[in-house]
Amino acid sequence: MVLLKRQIPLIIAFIAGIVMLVQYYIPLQESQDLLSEFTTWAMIIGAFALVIGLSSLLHMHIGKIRRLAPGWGYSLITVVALVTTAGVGIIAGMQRPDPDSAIYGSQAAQIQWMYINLMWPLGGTMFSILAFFIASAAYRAFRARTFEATVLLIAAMIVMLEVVPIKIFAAIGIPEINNWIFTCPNMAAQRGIMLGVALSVVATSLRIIFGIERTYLGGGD
Amino acid sequence: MRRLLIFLPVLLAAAIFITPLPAQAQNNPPLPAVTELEAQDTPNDSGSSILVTWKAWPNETSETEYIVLVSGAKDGQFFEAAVVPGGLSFKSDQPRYFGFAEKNKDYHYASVKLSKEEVKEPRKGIFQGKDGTEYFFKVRLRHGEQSSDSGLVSAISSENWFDKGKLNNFILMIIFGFVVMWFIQHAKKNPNLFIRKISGLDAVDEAIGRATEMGKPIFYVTGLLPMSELPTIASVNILGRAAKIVAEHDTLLKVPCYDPIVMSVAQEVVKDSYTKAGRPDAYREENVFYVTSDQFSYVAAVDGMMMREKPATNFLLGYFYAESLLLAEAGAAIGAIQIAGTDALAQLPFFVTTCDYTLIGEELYAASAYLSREPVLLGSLRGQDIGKAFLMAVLVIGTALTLAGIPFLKHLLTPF
Amino acid sequence: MEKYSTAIVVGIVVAVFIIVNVILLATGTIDVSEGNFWTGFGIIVGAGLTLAMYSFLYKDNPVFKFAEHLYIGISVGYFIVMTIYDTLMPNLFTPLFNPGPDKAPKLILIIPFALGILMFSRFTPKYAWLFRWSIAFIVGFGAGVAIPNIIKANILVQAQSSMVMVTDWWSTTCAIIALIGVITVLLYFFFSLEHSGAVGKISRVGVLFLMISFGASFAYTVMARISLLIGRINFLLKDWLHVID
Amino acid sequence: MEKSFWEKMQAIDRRIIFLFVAIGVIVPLVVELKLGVSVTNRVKNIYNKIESLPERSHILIAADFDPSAAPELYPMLESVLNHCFRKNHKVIVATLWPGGVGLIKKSLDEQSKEYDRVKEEDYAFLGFKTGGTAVVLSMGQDMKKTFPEVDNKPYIDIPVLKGVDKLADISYAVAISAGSPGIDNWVIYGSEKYGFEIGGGCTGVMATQYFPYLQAKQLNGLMGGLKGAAEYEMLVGRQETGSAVKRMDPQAVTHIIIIAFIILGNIAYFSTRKTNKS
Repeated sequence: MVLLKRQIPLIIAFIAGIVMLVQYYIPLQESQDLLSEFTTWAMIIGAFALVIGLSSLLHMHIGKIRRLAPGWGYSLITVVALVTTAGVGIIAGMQRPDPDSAIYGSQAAQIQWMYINLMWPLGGTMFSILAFFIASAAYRAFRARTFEATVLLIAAMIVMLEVVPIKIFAAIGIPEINNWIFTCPNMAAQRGIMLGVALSVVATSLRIIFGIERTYLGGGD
Repeated sequence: MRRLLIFLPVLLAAAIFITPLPAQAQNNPPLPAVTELEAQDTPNDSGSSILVTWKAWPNETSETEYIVLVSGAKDGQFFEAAVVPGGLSFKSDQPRYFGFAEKNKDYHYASVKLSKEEVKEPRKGIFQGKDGTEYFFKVRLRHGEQSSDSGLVSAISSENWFDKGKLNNFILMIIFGFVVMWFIQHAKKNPNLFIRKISGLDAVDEAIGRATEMGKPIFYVTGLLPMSELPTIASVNILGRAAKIVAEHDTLLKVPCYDPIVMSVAQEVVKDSYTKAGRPDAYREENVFYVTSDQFSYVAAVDGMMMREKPATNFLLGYFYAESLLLAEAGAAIGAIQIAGTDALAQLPFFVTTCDYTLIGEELYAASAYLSREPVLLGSLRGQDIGKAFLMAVLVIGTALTLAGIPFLKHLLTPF
Repeated sequence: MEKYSTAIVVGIVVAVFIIVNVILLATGTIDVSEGNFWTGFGIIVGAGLTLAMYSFLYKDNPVFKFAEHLYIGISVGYFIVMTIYDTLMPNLFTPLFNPGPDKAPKLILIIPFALGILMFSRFTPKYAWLFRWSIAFIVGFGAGVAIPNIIKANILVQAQSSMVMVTDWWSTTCAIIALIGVITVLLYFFFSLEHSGAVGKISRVGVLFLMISFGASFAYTVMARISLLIGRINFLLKDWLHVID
Repeated sequence: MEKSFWEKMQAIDRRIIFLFVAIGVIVPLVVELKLGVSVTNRVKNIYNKIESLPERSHILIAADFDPSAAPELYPMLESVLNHCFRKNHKVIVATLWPGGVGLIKKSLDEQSKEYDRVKEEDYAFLGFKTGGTAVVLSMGQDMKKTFPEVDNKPYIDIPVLKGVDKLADISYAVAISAGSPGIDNWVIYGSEKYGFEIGGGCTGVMATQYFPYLQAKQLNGLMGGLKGAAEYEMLVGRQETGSAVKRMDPQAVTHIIIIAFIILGNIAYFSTRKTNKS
């Protein structure tokens, strides 16, 4: 049983990892095809996992509705919206002329209406709330408390001045200073981070492939 | 008027002299044939193409054309396979195939495509070659009305088993792999490797303790990438360590998930931590739950939960996009202690400014080693440090050499 | 008491929203005539949801909660449709079960199909461990792909492009400053060295580079975020209320 | 009295800042200020490249964004399309994001009309294809295999796509993207791998992330955020018709408000710190 529960997953991870690693260096057509094949496989597995997610979500909301727990009405909204959207989409998708045509279920007219008039305003608005949050975060964070904080503050101020269309800022070369900040110190910092991250990723990946890192498999035997 | 008439012949003469009329071109010496013609299998590819190279005619202009002709037999019918206009397609454009030699600027190349399979119904007048067969090439130089053909060369295309253009990548992988593995083995024998202080991780205990004192929940977000991505794996590893401390403190831990697979793994990991802490009874599966796989509905839901349940502590570890600030600022508004960490360059500024502690880039990956002090992980970390020292040396030497006009290391590191 | 006053406020706000829309419809500002109904109706719904989301800025309230829960439901529903028709049908079911008259079924797809089905083992406590096989494939695959690609993008590209061939003194200075930045930031990430003494001082320079980078990126983002807000306000003022054009 | 004002300022209710931001956006939208923007070389490089290509060159536009990033990226798409159609280039549009399809169709219709460019003769939209990196890789190998049909018509029957068998046949590409998959995929798995020149357009938040690409010449130019879009609008002379330049006015005002708040916050911090010390 340990073989099935522990060893086989580690062997699968090892094979999948090594194959993808070696594939990168082999220019054969078969090797290129393998990359796209495995990518598709990962997508397919992910698609099945949605059932697990769905069960978790419905379990929570339907549980609330059954118990008439506080806020069960909101759970009802979620469930009804989910069933309606999925139902309309699935039915619309089934009506397409032939299974290979480019008109996907998600591009049916009804689903597009929902996307444009419900998803878009909701998502766009949530995204735009960042405008308010970034202002309040800037107000709290940009204080000259320490030397480091002052550097952060000054860099931020210079960059923000570029957007202010007052001639004096252009005259003293704010856009040029910005270019320099972004192409020199900013890039240096980002490169430093990227190099370090790359080594971490290589090390972590190797530990996974060789079965040293196995937290992701969970516990038990 | 008379003056104009006198000038007219002069102007005419000048006009003839300036515009290169075809009549004049005919008086030119005949065009030379192209020299140093070579044909070779395209290296580092999946077959199906042959590279033809030749020395550029020194007098070429944009009017000049090189026509690459191909045939299956020495004396067979030749087809047009490629046309290279003057001034384009130099060997120096393709260091992947020809390297960085200075003289590559004086040579043209053309790539002739072949097909994998035998062509069943060849279209008339068009060349359709097949992999693995010998083909003969010549280059016709054409300029104005004139043209001249070169001699013949031949080549066979084949598949390559190793991409030499990726040799630098391969060697680096082997070096880093070896160093990391060696230090992991080393650490098994010498388990007490030193690791510097990471203040964000020292605060984990305190942050969890605070939630316990206040009797409020802890939120843990693993980021928005799927399970196959490394930042998510790093985050799940930290979740395992944090959950153990949480279980010991008997505090409520909530993990709202963006991806069903990540949720499944997180459930297993948290359950395992509770078991290890001796509190398997305290684990509730519904506290590690799926929300949605859409960025902004996810963030709306998590922000809403934060406002209602007012967690004392937020962990935001993994890879984030724009939602980083939406989560962190909502957390700041309710006064939660926030420990964030990501290798998403674009989101680091927001975590650094709004969270109490931020794990920057590599620190996210170092966290599980730091929290667990497992020799294997510490050894791996030591290997990464050696890798960094190596990269620092390469960068310093490479930059110095390149600035001095010797781009040797730069070329060596160029990826293809 | 507070609950009561919230209800009143919500009631008033909703009432105002309804009245505004009635006026818009009555004056013909929003066209819901035959053929345009879904467009006009869509604008009203969009405006309502936009305002509901913004109400979160004041505080958590029933209107926001309604929008939030609706949003989750729709997004998951949409995701289900996408998964079925954009992932499963073209990549699994069609090539495996319905490949077309002259094509053979792609039998190799049985492997991911099986690994997908194994995910369901999580519903049975006894066989829940089977899902590890699928996870192992996904994680192993990700790890294998990551190594060479990150070596290329994060190490080779970055290293070779920091080695710049320049001759003028300004670019040379920049290249050297950038090099100092990269080296000091890398030193900051050293885990086997205590940040004290010379190492501490040098890594502090690295921290300054990080701070400049963070400050600059933060400030640069302000613009992007305000753009988004402008977009939404534009929708409210133009498409819904028609007060600007 | 004053001391308590600064103390209050220190812990100001976030909602007051929110209110000021809202006013800073709404007022300039209602009252036009016409403040304009300055053009940077980053954006000019893309413009110059499209300008310098001979007529009828193939230009690929990868529009990888969805409605949530449209305020920034849609004007870029509009201006670049407008520029291409004006120069009579052949335009091919692709997207890796399902949410972008409607927007792309809309802008293609609008911009092509202005210069009487014809669908399939002068431009083609390849449609959405799921898979991110895999799609780019496959396009690099064989585009008619990736997109056997475009708008229910075989790839090979569409005139504007003649001569474009794979990504390397493109004269220039512009990747306008709001995240992943996006510029990274087109650069690393597209232009780097198959060899063609590419410029980028991205949301403001991502722009700094791509400066290393700029310096490494992996991107020849970059439009960052609304300002980048506004700059391109200025370059192609669409200040009046486009939306980006106009939207820069509220930008300027809001930035001034935020800068003012930061200054006030620092004054408050220092004045309260002094009193605390004494």
